[in-house]
Amino acid sequence: MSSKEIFIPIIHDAGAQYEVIREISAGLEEEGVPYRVLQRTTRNLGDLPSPLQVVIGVHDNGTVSVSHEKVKGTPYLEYSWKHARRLGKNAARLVKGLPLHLPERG
Amino acid sequence: MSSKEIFIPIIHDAGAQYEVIREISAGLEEEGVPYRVLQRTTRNLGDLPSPLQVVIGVHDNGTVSVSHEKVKGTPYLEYSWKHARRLGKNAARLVKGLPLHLPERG
Amino acid sequence: MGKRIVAGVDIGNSSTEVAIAIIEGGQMQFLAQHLVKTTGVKGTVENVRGIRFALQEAAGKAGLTVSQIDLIRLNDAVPVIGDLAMDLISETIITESSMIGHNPDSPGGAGLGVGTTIGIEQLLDMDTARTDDAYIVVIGKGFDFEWAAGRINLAMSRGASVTGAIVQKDDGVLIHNRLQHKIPIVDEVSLIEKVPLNKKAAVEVALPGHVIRTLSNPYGLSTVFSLTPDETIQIAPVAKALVGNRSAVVIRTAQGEVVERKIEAGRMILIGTQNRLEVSVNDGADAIMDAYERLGSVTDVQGETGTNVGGMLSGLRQDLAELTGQTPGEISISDFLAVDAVIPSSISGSMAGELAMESGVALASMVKTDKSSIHRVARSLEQELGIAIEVGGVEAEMAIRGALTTPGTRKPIVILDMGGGSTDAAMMDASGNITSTHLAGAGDMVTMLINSELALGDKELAEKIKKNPLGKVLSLFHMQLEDGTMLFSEAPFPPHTFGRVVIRGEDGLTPLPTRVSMEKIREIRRSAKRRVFVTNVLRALKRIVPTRNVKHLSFVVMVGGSALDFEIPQMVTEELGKYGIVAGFANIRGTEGPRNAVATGLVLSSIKNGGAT
Amino acid sequence: MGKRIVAGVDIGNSSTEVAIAIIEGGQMQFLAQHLVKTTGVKGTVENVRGIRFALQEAAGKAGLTVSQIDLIRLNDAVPVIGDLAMDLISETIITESSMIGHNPDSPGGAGLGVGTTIGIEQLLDMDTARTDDAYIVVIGKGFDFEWAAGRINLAMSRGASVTGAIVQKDDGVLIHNRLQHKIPIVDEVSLIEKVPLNKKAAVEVALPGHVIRTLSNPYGLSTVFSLTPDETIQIAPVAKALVGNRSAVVIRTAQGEVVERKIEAGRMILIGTQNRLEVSVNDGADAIMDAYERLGSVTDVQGETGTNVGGMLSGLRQDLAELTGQTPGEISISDFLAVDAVIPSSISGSMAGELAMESGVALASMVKTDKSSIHRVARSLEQELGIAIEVGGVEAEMAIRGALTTPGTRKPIVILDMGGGSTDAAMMDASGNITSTHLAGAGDMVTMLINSELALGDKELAEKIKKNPLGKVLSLFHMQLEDGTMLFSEAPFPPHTFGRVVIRGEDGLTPLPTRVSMEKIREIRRSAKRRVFVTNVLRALKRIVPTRNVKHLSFVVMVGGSALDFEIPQMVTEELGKYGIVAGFANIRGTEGPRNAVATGLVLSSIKNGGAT
Ligand SMILES: Nc1ncnc2c1ncn2[C@@H]1O[C@H](COP(=O)(O)OP(=O)(O)O)[C@@H](O)[C@H]1O
Ligand SMILES: Nc1ncnc2c1ncn2[C@@H]1O[C@H](COP(=O)(O)OP(=O)(O)O)[C@@H](O)[C@H]1O
Ligand SMILES: [Mg+2]
Ligand SMILES: [Mg+2]
Repeated sequence: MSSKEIFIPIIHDAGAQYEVIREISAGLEEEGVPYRVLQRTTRNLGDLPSPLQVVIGVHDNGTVSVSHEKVKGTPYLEYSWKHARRLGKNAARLVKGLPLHLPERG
Repeated sequence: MSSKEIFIPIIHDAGAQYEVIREISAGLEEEGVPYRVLQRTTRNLGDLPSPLQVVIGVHDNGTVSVSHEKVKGTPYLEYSWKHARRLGKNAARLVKGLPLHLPERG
Repeated sequence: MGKRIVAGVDIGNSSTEVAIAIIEGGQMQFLAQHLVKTTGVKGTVENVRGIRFALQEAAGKAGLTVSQIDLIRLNDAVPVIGDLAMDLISETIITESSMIGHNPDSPGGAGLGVGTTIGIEQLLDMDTARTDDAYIVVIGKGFDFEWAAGRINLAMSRGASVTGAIVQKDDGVLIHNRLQHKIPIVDEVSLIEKVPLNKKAAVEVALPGHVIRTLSNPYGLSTVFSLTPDETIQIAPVAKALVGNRSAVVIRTAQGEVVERKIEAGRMILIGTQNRLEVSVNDGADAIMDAYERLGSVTDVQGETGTNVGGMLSGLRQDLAELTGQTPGEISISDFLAVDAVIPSSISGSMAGELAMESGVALASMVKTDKSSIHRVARSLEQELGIAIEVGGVEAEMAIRGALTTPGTRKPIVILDMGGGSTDAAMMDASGNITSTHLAGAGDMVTMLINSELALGDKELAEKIKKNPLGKVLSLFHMQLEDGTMLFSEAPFPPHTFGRVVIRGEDGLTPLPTRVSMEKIREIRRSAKRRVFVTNVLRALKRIVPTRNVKHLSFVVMVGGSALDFEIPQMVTEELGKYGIVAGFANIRGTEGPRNAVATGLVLSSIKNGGAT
Repeated sequence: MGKRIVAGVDIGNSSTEVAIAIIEGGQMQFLAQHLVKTTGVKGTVENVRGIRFALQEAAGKAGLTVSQIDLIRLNDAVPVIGDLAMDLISETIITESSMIGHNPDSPGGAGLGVGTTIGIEQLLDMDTARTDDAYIVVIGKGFDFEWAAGRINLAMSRGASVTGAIVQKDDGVLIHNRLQHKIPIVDEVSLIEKVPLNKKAAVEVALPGHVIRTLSNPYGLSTVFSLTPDETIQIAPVAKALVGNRSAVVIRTAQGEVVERKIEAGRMILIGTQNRLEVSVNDGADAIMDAYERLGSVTDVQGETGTNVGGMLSGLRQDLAELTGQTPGEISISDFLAVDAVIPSSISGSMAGELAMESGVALASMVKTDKSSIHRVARSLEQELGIAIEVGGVEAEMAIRGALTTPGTRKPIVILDMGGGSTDAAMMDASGNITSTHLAGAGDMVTMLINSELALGDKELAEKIKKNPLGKVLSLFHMQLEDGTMLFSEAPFPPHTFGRVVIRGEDGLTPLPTRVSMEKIREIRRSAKRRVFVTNVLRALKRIVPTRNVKHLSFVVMVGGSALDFEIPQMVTEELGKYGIVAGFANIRGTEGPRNAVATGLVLSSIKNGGAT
C-alpha cells in the first residue's frame, strides 16, 4: 500500500465553508495524517470505504463529524464548525491511537 | 456494531479439508476472536471487506493464508495446511496486536 | 444455659464492622457480618448511627431483627488518631525567562538551530545585508501558519538565515511542511509573550522517541553560546532541567538565571524520653527515620519555627486538636512516618507550563487523645437499643483472637492491622501474652502520595487508582491491561477514554487526566504502597518482637481494609519471605478474608469472658 | 621551522583513535580524525594493523597519504585489563512436582477449583457415587478439546464434581467454551507428565489484568488444603513464588517440597596494604562495596575456595592470565566493582518452564599487567611505516589536554573516560598537577547485565539494546516509542516484528525474543547503566579528589565510547548536579563530541614537548 492510498477522506456538502475544510486539513496535517477532500452527500459516512477506516464529514447544518467504519449509526465524534481544527486533529489522533483533545463544549 | 458483525471470514476453496478449517477455527476461538466460514474463490482476499480488516484463506494448493485489507498484493501470512491452528491463532493475534507465533518453517 | 445471640462491633477510624453469632450448648455458630463507614470520629457518640445501621443489616442477613440480639460487645479501641501532611524541600525558579523545555506532541523538524530571537512581523525589516546573523523566529498565536511560513521563506530567499522557530499555537508541523529550508520548530509555547526578543537563543528538536542531547549538556550549551567557564557554571542547572525532553529552547538573557533552590525545609526535633535529636528535613525521609530509630521512641515531635516543617507540624497539631477536641498545646505526637515524595510543581517563570519534579517529604503522625471514650458510645447505644452492651477486651487481643480463626495459624502469632490512618500490630507469644503498637501511616497516606505524585488534585480519584488495576485504551475496540494482555471490546470505547490510561473499577472505566504512561502510574502506585506499608510492617515488627529480630517470628497475619488491597499483602508476603516468615492476609473463620477480625474476636471472647456461659 | 604534519594515536581496549593536524608557524590546525576497532589486545604488536588502517583513513579524509605524516605520537597507555563474571546467590528448587505458576496467554475461565487430580481418560471410571469428591482433570496433548470437554460434561452430568483442569496444549479457552459448568483451566503446561495423579490440587485463574490471590497467600493455601500450622510453614515458599501470576496450580504431594535455597555463595577476601576484610557475597553488592570502601584500596582479592565466588574469581584470574600472557598466580586484582544483578533462571523441577528471578552478583575486576608494552608497538609501527614515532605523555594528561578543548571548560577539571572495560578518571588541579585512577566496570559490564537480566544469551543483541531506544509494534502500521509517541509507517511492519518490542537501530528494526514489556526492558537497560556508571563515577571522584568530597569539584567532562551513549551522560549530569557539579560530555575541539580526546591531546602536546618546534 503506497502512501497515496493511506488517507482520510473529508466529505463535504455543497455549502461547506472553505475555512472549515482548511482548518480540518490543518489539524490532520499537524498530526501527520494525509487526507483527500471530496464533495458528496454526507449521509451514512460510516458505510464509505476508507483506508484508515475513518471518514470526516462537513455538514451543511454547521457541524463536522468523524465516522468510523466499525462504529455503525451515529458518528463517533461530532462538533460545531468552529472546532474544525480540533476535529481534524482528533480524527488523526484516532488513527494514531492517541488521546483526543475534547472541546469543552460541542 | 453488535458482536455478530465482528468476525474474521474464513474463505475456502472447494477442495479444503474439514480438518484444516476446524483447526483454523480452534486457533481463532482459543484467542477469543469470532469467525465465519464461507466457500468462495480464494483469489484477491485482501480486497474483500472484513469487519476486522483480516481475511483467512484456505487454498486448494495446500496453503492457508491471512490477508489484510491494508496490505495489498500478497497475503501477510502464508503457511502450509499443517500449521492451520497456528494460522488461526496468528490471525486472531494480528487483530489483538499480540506477537505472532511463527512456525519454524512455512 | 439457653441459646444466646451475641454481636461483636468493631469501630475503626474508617469502618465499623459487625459479626453476629448464636451460642447454644457451648457451641458457637456465626450467622452474619456487615461493614459500614464509621459515622463521625471514632470514639464519639456519632458512631451510634453507623453501628445501628450495621447491626440492622447483619441481623437482616441472619434472618433476625436487632431486638433479638442478647448481647453486644464493643471493642475498647485505643484512642489514637492520625493525620497527614506533605511539603517540598526543593524548588525550581527561573528569574528572567530563559528556558522552555517541554514535549509538545507535534514539534516541527529536527536538529539544532542557534540565532537571535526576532518577532515574525519584524523578519523582513531587519538588515538582510548582515547575512552572518542567524535568527530564531518567534510566532505568536495571531499569525496564520501559511503566512508565517511564507514570511520565513521570503526572508530566507532574501539571504537571511533563519535557524529555528518558537510557535505559540500547535502549528509546528504545518509551518515546517511549508518551508523551503527545514528548521527545528518548538510549538505550543503558551506563554510566548514572555520570550524576550533580540536575544541569542537555541532551539533543539529530537527525532520521535529520542531526547535532545545538546541543550541538556552543559558543554553543549557552552558550545552553542560560546560561554566562558564561569558562565557555563551559571547555566548548568538549565541543562539539568532539560534532561529527558524531546524539544527545548534556551534563551540567553543577560540577567537570565535559573535557580534550583533548596528550600530551607527546616529541622525536625524528635523528643524522646531521655534525650532529643534534631534532623534536617532536607536530608530526606531515610535520614529522618534513621534518627527516629536511633532515638527509639518519641514523646513528641516539633518543627523548627518559621520553616516549612515548622508550618507542616503546626498544621498537623491544629488538625488533630480539632479532631480530638483538645487544644493544640495538649497534642503530643506519639509516632510518625516520613517518606520521600516526588511533588510535581510548576516551575515559576516557565513559558510553556513546564512541571519540575521537585522532591519533598510526606509525614504521617499520630497522637493519643483522652477525649474519646468508648464508654460514652456504649451508654448511648444501650439507651437507644435497649440491649445489654459490654465493652470487650483490648482491641489488640480481640484482633488476634479473630485472626487465629484463619486456617493454618497458631500462637505465637503477629497480626498487622492495616487500616486507613494507622498500621497496628500485635503479637501473642506462646504463653498468650500480648504486646501491641500503633504506627502512623497506612492506606490514606498511600492515597495522598498517589494524589500528589500524579498531580491529580482529586483524592477520590487517587483512592480509586490505589484500589484497581489500570488499562490503556489503544483503539476503538482494544485495551491493553497492566500485564500486557489485550482486552477486546464489542462496543467502541467512548471518546473520553480513547488513547487514555483508565482505571478498571467495578463501575466501569475512569479515564485519567494525565499524560503519564500506564507503567509510570503503576510504578507510582506500587512504590507508594511499598514506601508506606513495607516500611511500617518492618517498623511494627521491630517494636513488638522482644528481641527486635524479626527472623524469630513465624506467623504474620494481615487484617484490615488495606489487607484487601490487590497488591499490598503480596508485597508484605514477599518482603517477609526474605526473613523466612510466613506472611499472608487473614482468612477469618476460613471465609471472611482479612475483614471482621476484631468483631469476630469480640464474639468469640464472649464465651471465655463469661458473657454467654 | 617549516610546516609539519602530526598524528596522535590513542590505542584503547576497544577502539583505536587517530587525529591529524598541520603545524605551521606555531599555529596548529586539525585536519581529520578516525576511529577503528582495536586489533588484538591493547599494548601488543597486533595493534599495528588497526593503527595503520586508522591512519590511512584519517590521512585520506585530510587529502594526504600516510607517508606525508612527519610524526606519530602514541599514548603511553596504562597497562590495565579488565574482565567480567556473574553468579547466583539464590536458587529455587522444587523437589517433587508440586507447583505450576505460569502465565499462559489464554487460560480458560476464572476462579478457584480444588480437587483430586485425575487423568481425563479415567474420569468416567471413577466411583461417581462418592459425589463429595471433587476432581481436577489432567488433559495431556493426546486428547482433542471437543472430546475432553465432552468427557467432562458427561462426568458432571453423572454427578461428578469437576472443579478445574490442567491442560498441556493451548486449549484452555476451547475446552472452557464447551463446558456446561464453567471451571478454571490452566493450559500450556508443557511438562504435564510430571503432574502427579490422585493428589489434592488447586487451580486458580484470575480475570485478565488481575493476579491470583488465594494460591499466592500462605493462608489461602492453608484454607484450600486444610493445612496445619506446620504444614503452612512448609508450603509458604510456594505462595511467595506464585505472587504476581495470573494463573497457577498447586498440587500437594506428601513428599512435595519447594525449597528456596540460599546458595552458599562464599566469602570474598579483600586484601589491602595493611589489613584484609572478609565479606559474604550473600550480603549483596552494597555490603561488598562498603567493605571495599572501608578498606580503602586493594592489592588483591580472593574468593573462598570451593564456593561460587571462589570459582568466579579463579575463572577471572584464568581469563586475565590468558589475556596478558601471565600465569594465574602472577595476577593480582587492583580494583573491582560488584553490582547486584537479577538472574532469571529456570526453576529446577518446574512443570511449565517457569523462570525464577534469582538474585546474583556481577563482578568486574581489573589487573595491572607488565607484559604489554607500548614501546614494542611503537618500534613495530616505526619499522612498518618508516615515520618517526614518539611515545607521548601519560594517557591521563593527554586526555585532559584533549578534554580542555571543550568550550566552557578550564582547570581545575576532572575527566571521566568511560570506555568498554574500565572507567578512568583524572583530575588536573589549578596548578596543573594530575592525579588519575582506573576503575573496573564500564560499557561491557552494562552489556553483560542487560544480556543476563533479559535472559537473552546474545551479547550482540544486548549491546544493541544498550545503544538504541526501543519501540513496540502495535499494529501493521503503528509503533509506540519509548516516550509514548506513535510512529506511523507506510509499509506494513513484517510479521516477525508484529506485536513485539523492537530495537530501533540504524539498520532498521530488530525484534526482541522476549515477552518482557518495553517499559521493563527500558528499566533494566537504564538501571544497568546506573548501577555501573553512576556508581563508578562517584567512586572515581572520591579517589581523585584529594579532600574526597566531591562537592569541591566544578568541571567534570565525560569522554570515551560510553559518553556517546544516549542516556549515560544525562544520568551522570543529573547525579552530579545534586552536588552542584557541572558535568556533561565533552565536545572535543568544539566539534568532535566525546570522542578523540586522547588523540587530540597527543597532537596538542607535540608543540610544548618540542616535537614540532
Ligand atoms: N478493596 C480495597 N483495596 C485496597 N484498599 C482498601 C480496600 N478497601 C478498603 N481499603 C483501604 O482500607 C483503609 C481503611 O481500612 P479499615 O480497616 O476499614 O480502617 P480502620 O481500621 O481505620 O477502620 C482505607 O485506606 C481504604 O482505602
Ligand atoms: N553510540 C554508543 N552508545 C553507547 N555506547 C557506546 C557507543 N559507542 C560505543 N559505545 C560503548 O563504548 C565502549 C567502548 O568505549 P571506548 O572508549 O571505545 O573504549 P576504550 O577506551 O576501552 O577503547 C563499549 O562498551 C561500547 O559499547
Ligand atoms: Mg505541533
Ligand atoms: Mg490458551
